[in-house]
Amino acid sequence: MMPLPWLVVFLPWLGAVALALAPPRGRLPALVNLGVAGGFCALALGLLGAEHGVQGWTRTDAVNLPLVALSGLIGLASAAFSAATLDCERFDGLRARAYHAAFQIFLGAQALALLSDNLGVMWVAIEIATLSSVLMVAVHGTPSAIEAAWKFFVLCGVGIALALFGTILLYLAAQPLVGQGDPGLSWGALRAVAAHCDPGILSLAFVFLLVGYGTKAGLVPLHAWLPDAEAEGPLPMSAVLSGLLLNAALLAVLRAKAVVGLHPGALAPGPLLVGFGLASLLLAAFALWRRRDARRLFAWSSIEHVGLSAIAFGLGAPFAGMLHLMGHSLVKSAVFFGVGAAAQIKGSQKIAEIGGLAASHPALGWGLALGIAGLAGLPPFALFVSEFLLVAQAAARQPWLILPLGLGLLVGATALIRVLQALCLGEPTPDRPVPGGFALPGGLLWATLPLWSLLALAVLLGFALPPGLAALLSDAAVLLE
Amino acid sequence: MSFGSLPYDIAHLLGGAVLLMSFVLLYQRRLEAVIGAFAVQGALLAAAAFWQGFAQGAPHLYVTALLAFGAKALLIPLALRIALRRLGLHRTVETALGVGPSLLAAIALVGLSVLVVLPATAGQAQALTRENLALALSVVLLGMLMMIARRNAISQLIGLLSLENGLILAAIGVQGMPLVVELSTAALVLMLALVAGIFVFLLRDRLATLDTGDLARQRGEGEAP
Amino acid sequence: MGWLAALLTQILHLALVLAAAPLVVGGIRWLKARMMGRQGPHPLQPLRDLAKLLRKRPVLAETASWVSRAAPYLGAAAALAALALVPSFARGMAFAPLGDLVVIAGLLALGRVAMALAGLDAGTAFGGLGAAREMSFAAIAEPAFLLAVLSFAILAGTTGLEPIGALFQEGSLGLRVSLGLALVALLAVAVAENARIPVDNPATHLELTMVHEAMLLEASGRHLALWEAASALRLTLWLALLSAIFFPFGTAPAGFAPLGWLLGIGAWVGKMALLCLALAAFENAIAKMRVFRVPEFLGTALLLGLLGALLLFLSTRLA
Amino acid sequence: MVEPLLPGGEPAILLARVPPRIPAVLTALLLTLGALGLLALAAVPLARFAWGAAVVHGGVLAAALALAGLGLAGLLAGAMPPAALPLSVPTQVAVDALSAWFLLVVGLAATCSALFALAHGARLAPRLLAAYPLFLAGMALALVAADGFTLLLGFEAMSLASWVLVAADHAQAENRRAARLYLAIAVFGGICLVPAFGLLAGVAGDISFAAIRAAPPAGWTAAAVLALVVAGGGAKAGLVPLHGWLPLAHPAAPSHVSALMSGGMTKVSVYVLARVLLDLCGPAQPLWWGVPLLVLGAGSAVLGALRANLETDGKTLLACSTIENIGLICMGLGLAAAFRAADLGVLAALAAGAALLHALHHALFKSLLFLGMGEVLHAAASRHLDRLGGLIHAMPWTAGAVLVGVGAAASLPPLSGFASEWLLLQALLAAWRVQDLAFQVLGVAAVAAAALAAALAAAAMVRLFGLAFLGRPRTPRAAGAQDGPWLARAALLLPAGLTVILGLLPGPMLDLAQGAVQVLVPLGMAERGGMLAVRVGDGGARYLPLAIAALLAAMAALAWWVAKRRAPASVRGPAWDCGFMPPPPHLPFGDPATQPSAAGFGQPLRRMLGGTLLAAREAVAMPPPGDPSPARLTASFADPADGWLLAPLARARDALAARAERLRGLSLGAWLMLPFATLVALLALAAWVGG
Repeated sequence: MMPLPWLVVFLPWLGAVALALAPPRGRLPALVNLGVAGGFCALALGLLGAEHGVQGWTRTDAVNLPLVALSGLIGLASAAFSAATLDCERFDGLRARAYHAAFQIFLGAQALALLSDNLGVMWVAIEIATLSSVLMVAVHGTPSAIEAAWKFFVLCGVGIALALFGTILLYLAAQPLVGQGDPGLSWGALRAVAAHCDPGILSLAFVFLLVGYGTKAGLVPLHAWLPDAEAEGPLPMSAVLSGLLLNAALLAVLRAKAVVGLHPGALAPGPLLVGFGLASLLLAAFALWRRRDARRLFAWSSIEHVGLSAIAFGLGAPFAGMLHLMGHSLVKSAVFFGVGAAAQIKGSQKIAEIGGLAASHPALGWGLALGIAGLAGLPPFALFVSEFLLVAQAAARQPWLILPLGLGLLVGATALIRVLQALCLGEPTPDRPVPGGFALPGGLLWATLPLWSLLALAVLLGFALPPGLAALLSDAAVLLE
Repeated sequence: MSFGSLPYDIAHLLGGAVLLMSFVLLYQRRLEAVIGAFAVQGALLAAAAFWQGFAQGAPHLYVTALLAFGAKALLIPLALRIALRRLGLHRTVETALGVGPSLLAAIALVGLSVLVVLPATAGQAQALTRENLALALSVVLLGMLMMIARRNAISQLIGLLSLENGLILAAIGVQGMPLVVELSTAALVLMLALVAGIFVFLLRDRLATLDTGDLARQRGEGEAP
Repeated sequence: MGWLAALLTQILHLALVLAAAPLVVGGIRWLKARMMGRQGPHPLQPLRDLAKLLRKRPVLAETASWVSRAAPYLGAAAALAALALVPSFARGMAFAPLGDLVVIAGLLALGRVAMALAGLDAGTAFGGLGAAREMSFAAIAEPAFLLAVLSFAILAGTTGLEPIGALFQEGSLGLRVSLGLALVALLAVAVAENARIPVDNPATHLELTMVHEAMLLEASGRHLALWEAASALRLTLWLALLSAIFFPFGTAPAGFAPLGWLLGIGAWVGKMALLCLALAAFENAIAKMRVFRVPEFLGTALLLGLLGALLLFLSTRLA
Repeated sequence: MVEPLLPGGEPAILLARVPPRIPAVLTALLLTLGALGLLALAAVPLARFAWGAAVVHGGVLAAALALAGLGLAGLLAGAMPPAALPLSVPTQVAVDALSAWFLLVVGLAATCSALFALAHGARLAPRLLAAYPLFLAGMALALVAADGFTLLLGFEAMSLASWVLVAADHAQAENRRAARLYLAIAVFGGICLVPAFGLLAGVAGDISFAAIRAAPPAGWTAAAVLALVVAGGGAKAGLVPLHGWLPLAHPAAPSHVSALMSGGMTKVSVYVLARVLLDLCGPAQPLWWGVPLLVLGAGSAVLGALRANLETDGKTLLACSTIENIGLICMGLGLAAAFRAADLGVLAALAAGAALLHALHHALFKSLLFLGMGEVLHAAASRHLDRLGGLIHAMPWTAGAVLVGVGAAASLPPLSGFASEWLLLQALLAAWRVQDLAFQVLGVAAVAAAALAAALAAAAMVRLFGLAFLGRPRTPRAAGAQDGPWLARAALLLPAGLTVILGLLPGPMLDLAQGAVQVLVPLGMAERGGMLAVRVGDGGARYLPLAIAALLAAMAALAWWVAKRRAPASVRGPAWDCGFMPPPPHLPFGDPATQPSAAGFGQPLRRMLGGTLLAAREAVAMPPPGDPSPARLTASFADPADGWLLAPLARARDALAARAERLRGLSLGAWLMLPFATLVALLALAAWVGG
């Protein structure tokens, strides 16, 4: 009986094999996909109950369990949304297979990336996640999709290569102390010896890991691939990419930080993270004002929020960081569902051609409006709580941060408000549904259901966190401190 | 092992040769020559891996050596030559940064890597690892430099591949690195995927370079209103 | 016993000012005429006009509402109430503690608003014009008044009218530049508030230049009588105010003192007569100014008040 | 339930603070908040039915009454230990005298607003029904919060809910613009207040009010907190120069909402200013602590009152007068801070009492005026002063009630507005007692500004009432108007009655506010005015509103007796109007154009002050000789805050955005350059640090 974490990883991969082999008949693949995602979600949630510890190459601790549970929920929601909107993608058989298989591979890979204790395994997992997501981005085969996928592939390929170098360096630093063999790359072992390692190699390793995994996390100035990749793939892709992939990559950076930060002599990782975070926040905040494409806009806002959590972690407010990471995943995925549904109703993802949703489709429009308001940091979502903690902590610890932080938050929030009103208020623009329409009867309902459920989860996360989970998060804060 | 001892000298020699090939890659002006140089680098890398396996008494490094040789010295160069012939791409390297300047930049980068590594690992890691690390880091940086300094898709790809060579060089150089085989294989898979991707890309619409197309022009957002 | 004296003082005061009000208006007209070498109307003419108007049947515009009926009473009441608070011949009146200079300003504002609303009620062009100008000028007159009050408050430590008068009467302050400035400011405000030359010409009905009369164009009969009475009372009030603050000598102390009261009444009548003479001379000396020069006129008063207060700070600092 | 939330090195905000026992007042308060939340949830399905709106608004009415009652109870009961909300994030609520006072204010304003909504708001859209209770709940939560997080939570919830209401009619572009600016300002307020609390709490991160009081800020921290709070709270309160949203948002919202926004929400922002600057930051602050509030307050008072004389839209006019009154209240608060710093306890208490009293009075008469304009809007289908007129004949009830509000807003004795303004003026007239020449000069300027603002407000109110209710109807629609249903009349009569009563009894209200004053000025022993009077100090000036009212009545009776004794009854006739021709038969009410217009009434002030303060312009277009077309006079003005603050900021933002955009034009090769450059730079850094 293999340990539960491995199940969490292998179930989606088995599903991927099945989906790749099974002939795509009618709606069957979508439903199978949904079913597997459901199983994955159940396992991921079940994992919350499991005791913490190391099982071979994987570890379960307070840091990754909440994120795994989160990926289970978002994966399920995305599968449901993709089942509802499959027909609008107009896949042929091969593409449908590729898409579904890649989806499951990605789920498993990023779960492995979260769960892995061995940094080498984590690297492999992130590479697999990259490959599968590249496949998903390119699946439409339109020139712009290929273009985006290619950019994604090249930039992240380089990034991953650098990350591998960093991993090797990390082992090199620890090697004299942990000796040879697998434990040399185990996070726990590394943390145990980090304080006595060679600070020079440690900082070198952190530099490479930061640039490498930071590329995948979309930190400015390594973010070039993100907007196009999230805007060109199939609709559920955007949610999965910004909801899950970014978390996994950022967690990798944090694991590295947690190791390197233990050595006083090494390059201090905190200020570096704060610097990257500020750059992301400010650039994204101003870039938001020039967006004309809805999905690209929210991709940029993902950059902004990843930057915010980076600042939180860099400042040493990991609780706020974790809360922000999870809250952003929930709300942003919800918003992407909303935008996707809207794009299908209006037949375009240009902001100018989507308007008045609140009047024409109240359930969708107000859900989207709430979500965007949440992204702008307004209650009642978890992002409000986390941003409060983050800004208050920043003001208390580094008062000079108030100005850049406030500027970025204000500019970004006002841009989001502008888009919120452009999308949801005013006279409705004419509907030009994509031929094929919604897959399920009452498809719009099925497309808006994930949106609202994720929003509800975001509210719970912020204000009605179950005690167990709260304890988990605070332990995570301790681990990452 | 330490200075003066044969294993060290040979390992050092091989590492230096790999780095030298990176310079050669930057120096070449014709694509065939670039591919050839890359093949040689792959062969040298394989040799280095083989020797490290022998010297460290780590048999799994032989696998790495075989993989490296098979893929980097034979398979990929062959494929690239075929692609070159098939597509009849113009054969000269287009540079974003001239050959001379790029060589100067390369020297600077090597200096930087030495500067970074030597004080860093002073004392504790053995001399060989240190040297090896400096070499590998230089190879990595030079690979990246090549990606930036060249315009053709193929030479950019080769830059990335030689970057990966640098990774392997580092991995094998470290005493008892776990998962070497797995990691190198995974990296190789990534590279092969990239090669495949570039094939798709080149065959799709005879693009001679990586950065063209819609997104570069209008980022999928339509022209500004 | 004290409250009886206070009540008596108050009643006497009210009777005195009620008697004085028409005389003040008529007296000033008569003096002006004489200075111009005209015969001029009898000083009691305003009283006769009032009696005549009271007997006439008021005509209300069809478009007028109950505001036109109620406003005159309110205006007259406001003026009377304010006047009841300003000591004339003796201190220690019963109503004196009810309010201070700020309250008096408020009561004047009440009367002003009542008149403006009455002017707007019928919906005629000139009523609106007059109301707009009246309220606008008041907007500058009021700060000037309060700045003058500020000077007194700094010297006397309170805005109560009686303490200020008492303080100035014992003359311990001596002559102060700032008081002079406050006096000038107060005079300017008084001229504006009472629609005298140069701000307004009470004698004409040339619509375009007038402010005060324009609001009364629709009033007739007893309503007009009440308005006239109100303006007469306001004029008396301002003169009494000036004399109570700047020329408080001769004012009888609080308490029951018939002799002192006689003296006080005499002194007060004298002071009022002098003020009337000065006003008449002033009005004869200068011409009415263009409407939009008025803000500058009042603005100057405002600045003088400001200057007075500042000088006061400096002097208190030097002293 | 939140003990687990105890990460090391994390803000201790995450500590659970379980109070010994929850006082009854707090329990009732939490229940009310919960009820409002449930009401908001229920509103969406309820909106389907015709009676749904009635249920929701009735519920809000009950809640508002409960809040007012709880405020009263809190004022009488005194301070009580804080209680925690049942949330996973530790949130504290408590009711001290200050919160209770503002609860009373908001509760009363909300009562009137809900009554009006009950009368008129049938068949509203679900979003409006749902947002209305949330709006009230947010305000109440912000008022009873006992830590920074809860305060911000209520503050932002209030803003978001009211944004939905401001965007009620989002089909019009200008309403969308108003809503956008509104929400942006709300976000700005939050972004300013959060770091302020961060600075107050320090690294320990305990943002409970008790902890902050224990360690008041000093030095540059204090200055930063002051700047942040004045910017954040002032923006939401409508203080110059961040008042631009107010004249846009208030007209955009439905009338009962604009009444609540102007009467209640701005007071919540004032509460935040008072709570943080005067209470939390402690009494040990320097003299300049109060100066920003004093200066900005004076500026707001003058600018708002002047602009109220130029606006031609009734509700916009009222919004500008709100700016003016908020300015007066802030002047009182700033003055209190300054006096407190100068150890003039009595005067500080006087100023604080004036501010609190004026907050209450303004909440009532401004709600009354907004509801009155709402009634007019319902009946005459326009808010524009040039489309109204003569409504006093058609809507006697509304006219009467509004007249009371107008009198109070014009600060005429013996109404409520005058009482609080008298106190404020007395405090200002005593500003010279602070032994600091600069402050004394400032005090003189403040006196002038306050008096100017009061007189300008009087002019604006006369303009409003005279143009809307007096004179002749300017449109047939205005001629056909009529009073609202009885419930709506009650919604107007309630605040009107309260305005009169509070105007007559400022003394008892001041005594009631004693506790709140003590919170703001711990050392200040305020003058207990007694039943009849308010006074400055022993032997100082006094104001006896009841007596003044009696005196006025007596004198009016005297005048009436004199005039009416043997006077014939009056008759009706055509208006004399200096003998101008009577109106043509096709204009039964006379030619509307021969009445003063909104722009015309404002002309004197526009020429006197508008040109300098509001960049007012007049352009006359004369037709050429022989052309029968009329000459046209167009008057315009621009608020300096828009031209000098908002527009340049927007331009700078766009310029920066354009720069950021240029980065995206890069090619893939260039994109590879960036990671490379980053890597090399970091390596160099590492070498530098390591070597």
